[in-house]
Amino acid sequence: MATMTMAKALNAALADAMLADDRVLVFGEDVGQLGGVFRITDGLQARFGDKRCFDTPLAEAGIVGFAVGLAMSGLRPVVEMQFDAFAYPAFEQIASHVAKLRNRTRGALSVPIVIRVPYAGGIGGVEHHCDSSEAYYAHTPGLKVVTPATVEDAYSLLREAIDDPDPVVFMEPKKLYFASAEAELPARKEPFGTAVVRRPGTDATLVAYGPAVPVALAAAEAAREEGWDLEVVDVRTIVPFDDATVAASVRRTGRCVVIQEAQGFAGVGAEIAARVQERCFHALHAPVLRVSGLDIPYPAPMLEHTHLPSVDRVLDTVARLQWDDQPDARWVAA
Amino acid sequence: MATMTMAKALNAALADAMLADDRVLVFGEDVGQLGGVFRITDGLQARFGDKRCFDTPLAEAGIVGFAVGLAMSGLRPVVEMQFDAFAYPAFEQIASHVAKLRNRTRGALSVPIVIRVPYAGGIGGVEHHCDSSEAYYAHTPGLKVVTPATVEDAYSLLREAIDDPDPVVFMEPKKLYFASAEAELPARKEPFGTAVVRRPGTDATLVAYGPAVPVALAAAEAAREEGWDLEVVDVRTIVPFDDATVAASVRRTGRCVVIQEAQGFAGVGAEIAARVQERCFHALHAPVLRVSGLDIPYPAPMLEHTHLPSVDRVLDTVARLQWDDQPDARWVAA
Amino acid sequence: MTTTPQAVRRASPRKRRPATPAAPDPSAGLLPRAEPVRLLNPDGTALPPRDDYPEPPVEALREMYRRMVVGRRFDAQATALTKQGRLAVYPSSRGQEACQVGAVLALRDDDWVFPTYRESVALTARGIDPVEALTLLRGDWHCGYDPAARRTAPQCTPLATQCVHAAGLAYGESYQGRDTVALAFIGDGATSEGDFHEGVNFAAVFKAPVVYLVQNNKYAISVPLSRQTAAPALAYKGVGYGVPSEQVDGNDPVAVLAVLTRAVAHARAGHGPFLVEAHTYRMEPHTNADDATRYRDPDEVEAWRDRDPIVRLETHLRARGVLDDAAVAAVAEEAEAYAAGLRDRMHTQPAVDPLSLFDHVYAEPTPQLVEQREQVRAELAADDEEGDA
Amino acid sequence: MTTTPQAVRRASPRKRRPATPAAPDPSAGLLPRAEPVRLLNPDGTALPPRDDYPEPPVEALREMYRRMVVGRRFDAQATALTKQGRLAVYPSSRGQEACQVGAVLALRDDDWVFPTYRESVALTARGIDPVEALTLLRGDWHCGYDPAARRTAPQCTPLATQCVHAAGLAYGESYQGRDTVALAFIGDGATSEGDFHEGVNFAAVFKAPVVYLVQNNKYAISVPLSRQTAAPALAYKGVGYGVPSEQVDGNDPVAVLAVLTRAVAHARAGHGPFLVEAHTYRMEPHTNADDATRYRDPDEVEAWRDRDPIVRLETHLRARGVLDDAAVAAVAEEAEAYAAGLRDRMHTQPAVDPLSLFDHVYAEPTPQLVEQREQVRAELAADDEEGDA
Ligand SMILES: Cc1ncc(C[n+]2csc(CCOP(=O)(O)OP(=O)(O)O)c2C)c(N)n1
Ligand SMILES: Cc1ncc(C[n+]2csc(CCOP(=O)(O)OP(=O)(O)O)c2C)c(N)n1
Ligand SMILES: [Mg+2]
Ligand SMILES: [Mg+2]
Repeated sequence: MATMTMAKALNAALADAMLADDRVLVFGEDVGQLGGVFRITDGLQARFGDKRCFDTPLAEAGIVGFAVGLAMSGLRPVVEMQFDAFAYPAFEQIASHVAKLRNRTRGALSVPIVIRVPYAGGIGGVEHHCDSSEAYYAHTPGLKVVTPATVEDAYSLLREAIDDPDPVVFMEPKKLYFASAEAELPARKEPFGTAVVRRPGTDATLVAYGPAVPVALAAAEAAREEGWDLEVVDVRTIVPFDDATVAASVRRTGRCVVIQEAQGFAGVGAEIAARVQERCFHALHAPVLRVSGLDIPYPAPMLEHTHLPSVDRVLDTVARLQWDDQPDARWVAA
Repeated sequence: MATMTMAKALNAALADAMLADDRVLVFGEDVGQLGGVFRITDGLQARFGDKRCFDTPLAEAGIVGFAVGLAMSGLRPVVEMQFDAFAYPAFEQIASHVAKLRNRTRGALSVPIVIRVPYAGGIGGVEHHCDSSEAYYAHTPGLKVVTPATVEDAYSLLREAIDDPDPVVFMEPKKLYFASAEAELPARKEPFGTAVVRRPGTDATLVAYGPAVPVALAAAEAAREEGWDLEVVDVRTIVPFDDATVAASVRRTGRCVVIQEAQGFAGVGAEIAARVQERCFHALHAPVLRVSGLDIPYPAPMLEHTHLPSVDRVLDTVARLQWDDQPDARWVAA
Repeated sequence: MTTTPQAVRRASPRKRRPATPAAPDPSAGLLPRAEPVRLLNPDGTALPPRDDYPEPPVEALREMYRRMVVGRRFDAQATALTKQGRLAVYPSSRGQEACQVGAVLALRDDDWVFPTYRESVALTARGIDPVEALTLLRGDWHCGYDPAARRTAPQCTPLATQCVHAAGLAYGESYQGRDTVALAFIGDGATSEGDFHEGVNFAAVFKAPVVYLVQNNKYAISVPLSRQTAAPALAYKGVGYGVPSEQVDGNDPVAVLAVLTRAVAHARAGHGPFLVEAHTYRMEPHTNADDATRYRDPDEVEAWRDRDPIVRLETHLRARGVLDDAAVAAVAEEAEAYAAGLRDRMHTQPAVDPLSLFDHVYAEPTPQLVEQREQVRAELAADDEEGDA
Repeated sequence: MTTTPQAVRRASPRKRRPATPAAPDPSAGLLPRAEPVRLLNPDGTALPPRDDYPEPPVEALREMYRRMVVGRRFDAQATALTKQGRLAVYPSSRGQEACQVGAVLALRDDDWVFPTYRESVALTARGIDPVEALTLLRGDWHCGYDPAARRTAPQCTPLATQCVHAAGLAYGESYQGRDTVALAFIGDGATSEGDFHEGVNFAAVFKAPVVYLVQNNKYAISVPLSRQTAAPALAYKGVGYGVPSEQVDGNDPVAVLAVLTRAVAHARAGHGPFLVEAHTYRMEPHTNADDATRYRDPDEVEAWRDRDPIVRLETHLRARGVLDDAAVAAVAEEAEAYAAGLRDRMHTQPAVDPLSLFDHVYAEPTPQLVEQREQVRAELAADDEEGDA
């Protein structure tokens, strides 16, 4: 057991994957000598040479499209998008090619590439550096979408993503990069595609992923003071989604709050809420509620704390789970 | 009253808007002499000259970014993306500039542009020509997202979109282009931003938009045979969303099915389902169910009927609305 | 577009010097020749031979003739199939056969081709079964042939995106020690897309062995070349990437094969990408669904009929005494048989299993897809029962 | 990268002709000169005057000197503010002052500028309040100045996207009968993005009066120019769009102003866009958060110190006798005062109203935003109560 950051765990996962399979190539903007602006690729070029880990021209559609071609030649590219919003220029390549190539060719071609996207905020970043873009990918059939919330998961999910035969958009919560934890690597426990109960509880289930998981855990901790025993489920793989784990939890607790950092409208949290009420309707004592970022462009640093789901906002929402079995006053009138 | 197609109504809306305001410019690929591949801009160049309606180089980011610049100079661009999936190259311009410019500049600059996107399938189109991409835009704060389902709405919503001070992604259901109806133009009845009850009913509410509206209406008609009296709500403006109309209907009927043509996962239908159960929980006799396209890349023409929400699929879903107040067998066990 | 004298604020009083002394021109070897390379006159008579582009061997030209004739017959048959409702839509290659067949002949069988929707004749010239080549347009699946086996990417519709894939594939092949060349087709209109720029640039920076073949057929659906670019020619884009470029008369099969042969050799020798602009013309509407009379003059089309690449090559080969009536008749017969075979096989409707929809979204269907597949299976069963009842 | 002899399959037997007779060169007037335009030597001594680029008037050069000195002092102050935690991050302009100030001086006040995050010195040179210029980096809102009033787009971070906006704005202005010119800044790295291609191409096709100024400072964060392009120089991209282009020594203030003056005049005269590549160097790390020692040699940085644009201009103006110690001291004093004013004003933390988050998403908040605003209002009220309690 050693203490390490998520950044270091991701770095170790890349190095181990490159060691295990020499078809793995790592490339993108500034990933070579610099080791990436977040240092996730630190030392890879020195260790594996500049043919295995290299910088590209500054063009995200180019990077992703180049990866598609490399995958067609039998390689396994792992590319870095420097920040969430800077993956948008690659959207066509991702949505029309990465996601669809296997399908278009009836399985004759596959695109086992991993697109790493540092995402979400909470780091005082300026505009375009803090978008939560997971829903765009999760809504695109053919992509798998993964986001770790712990150091160990960062390692194992990235290894699994690289080994996966399908393209994976690997969303890395920036604000957790330098949080550290005790971790033992390699750490591969549950099979890819499973959610995990991070904290057991009996009164209500908080479903969260990525940067929202620590918020959920902190809220569950704080809720003890209010007399609530909350369960926290970490989704981990948004696609495929682990209905079984989530629904089992909500059936046990009878109440559910979904937490995401992204703006709410038509986000992943909406999908989770919709699925949970479909599957657990008769177990629910209250509607499935959501806590999310506001439906605004990601704000400037001085205002981001108002935007981000906070422990208080989660607790306020838990308080509205109709503990007295009364309808929500806000919505009865209207 | 005259009989006309939706295509004609859209064409009339563009012409009337250009007549009413000479800051309105219409441009894109093939919109000039050809009149657009769907002929929505037919005759505009001949009538208003090639400075008001013109072809551009073949580059969607260019088209949208050019519109941003034109809007900064005080003009009101209306651009055509030739097909849904061909708007993806413009995704960065849309998400990072069109959606955010007002916000970034504290209101000093605005981008009152309309991005017309022929979308969805049902026309036997080949790959990349049938995507339902509305959720990508609806999930992006700063954009309004509109989709007409009737000939009169096509006219009025497009006029309102062009007059709107905010950017509007105007999604045109391709399969309805050449459906015709009696229509009286100009037809501006309800204010922008309102949903409408297309068919009153008492037993359950079908919420639909764009290409799914005719499916909902046909299902409601067919349901009479089964003894169900279904209400149909046409959402019309996805953003802003008319919670009041939708929730009022569901509170009346106590049951709800949301229908969309797009792949389901993290789509607009998920948002609607999540909102409805949040707001109408105590009125609901059954979970809010969804009928959507499958979570697959849009399939080849010979298989599209299996993919698309059908009357049968809607009726099957209505049948599962726990009319006997029994939990859904499929999900109790798991 | 030329530079103009600027507004001079105030003249400097000191002694003027002449324009900079001639430095070695860094664009040398990258700029295309000012005129498209041409080895045959439009009437098929030969121009004097040239050192830079020697005429390809006779056998290659005869083979080119054969594949062009068969290709054109295939193309006409495909258009006919749209009228019979057997194909949803068909973008014709008519008039562009020299480019499409020339590209195939300049490559080895194990080289890769990145075609667009327009390249059906290139596909069939590569030996892909015409029914498989038409699968997309027939609507039974997105791509009918096995791209890996045929070393031919699926026909690409999102414009210019294939330019980047070709760079990646070519680099990946050379990275793995193989001397594969990739040839990416692209239209004049699609050169305006950002992905063209990014693709050529990646290829140049990584010295990837790619030949970019721009078929400048003068239109992007209805939009004429003058709306795509103000450049002297599209081939002038190459220098901006450090990529050598050439223009060629795209309706001169001999020149097309000569130029592409050289471009492929350049790429294969490890010198990086090469950009070829072939000046040609789309004789048919964009697709059978298009109405070209709305935007172009029939006279323009007629004028291009006189530069038909097949007639031109036939004239030349006959003049060289390597093609006679019998050979022409044999090729025509082969083409008829090819078309007849296609026609027959396209008359049977393919059987497509709706449940196959779930097979190739992921390597293994996700739990969500398994659920959806069960739902569809139940629906189909219910339909069957109703059908039986 | 040069062309190489191709693999010749078989030589043609007929008489060879020499290379094509020289046709008029269609790239004439579009290609840049092979060497960057330079009017001052690196040591500040003047080169002989030239006809094509006469030296700008003395008054302009003195003004340029003043704004460059003030700009550099501002820049140093901004970097200092990051150390004090007053700015989240700051991308320095140091070394690039000739380009940033030259661009501003080549334009009229009612022309438009499209800056990137790097152009803080251009903003202040345009007269934008330095505190407003730093609002983005200070984190209180995305853009602190009024772009419409200042004819300056918000600083653009998504690389190259502003190239398209500039084309649209410039075309829109000329469409409305105004003779505005737009100048878009872009870095060497960002020229690899598709939007650069699309923007320059739109400008060329629509003859929009835009000057594209590429500040080639040799790095895109850590990535050297050699990974961005294999072109002889970035200015060679112009010909591919039919856009006349020039290279200039970006650390020679006199040449920069001369070349940009001509480029602006070209655009204003209705001849369409002009592309200028300025060869310069980023003296500081990418931002204060970057560690440039990881990827570049300090010697390289030192070598560029000898080409400092401010020293160079000062030497030249002194040699011409139009700048003396007193004037230099006065400018230095002005710069100090400017920095001191900035420092003082940056010491007060701006008050930002959380509810303003909802003000500028749409012209009017949607019902959804009204609901969310009420929720936030309630939260804030509860916080206040707790705070009070
Ligand atoms: C990204 C994208 N935008 C738009 C389209 C629609 N579209 C299909 S073909 C075409 C014209 C292409 O012209 P060109 O590149 O010259 O090729 P050609 O059809 O002439 O062979 C257009 C606009 C598309 N397929 N992809
Ligand atoms: C679309 C996009 N991709 C990536 C980034 C991240 N990024 C910010 S600056 C930069 C380097 C830009 O280099 P260059 O264009 O040379 O400008 P310079 O910083 O040298 O002035 C990168 C990669 C971005 N801002 N936008
Ligand atoms: Mg074309
Ligand atoms: Mg740079």
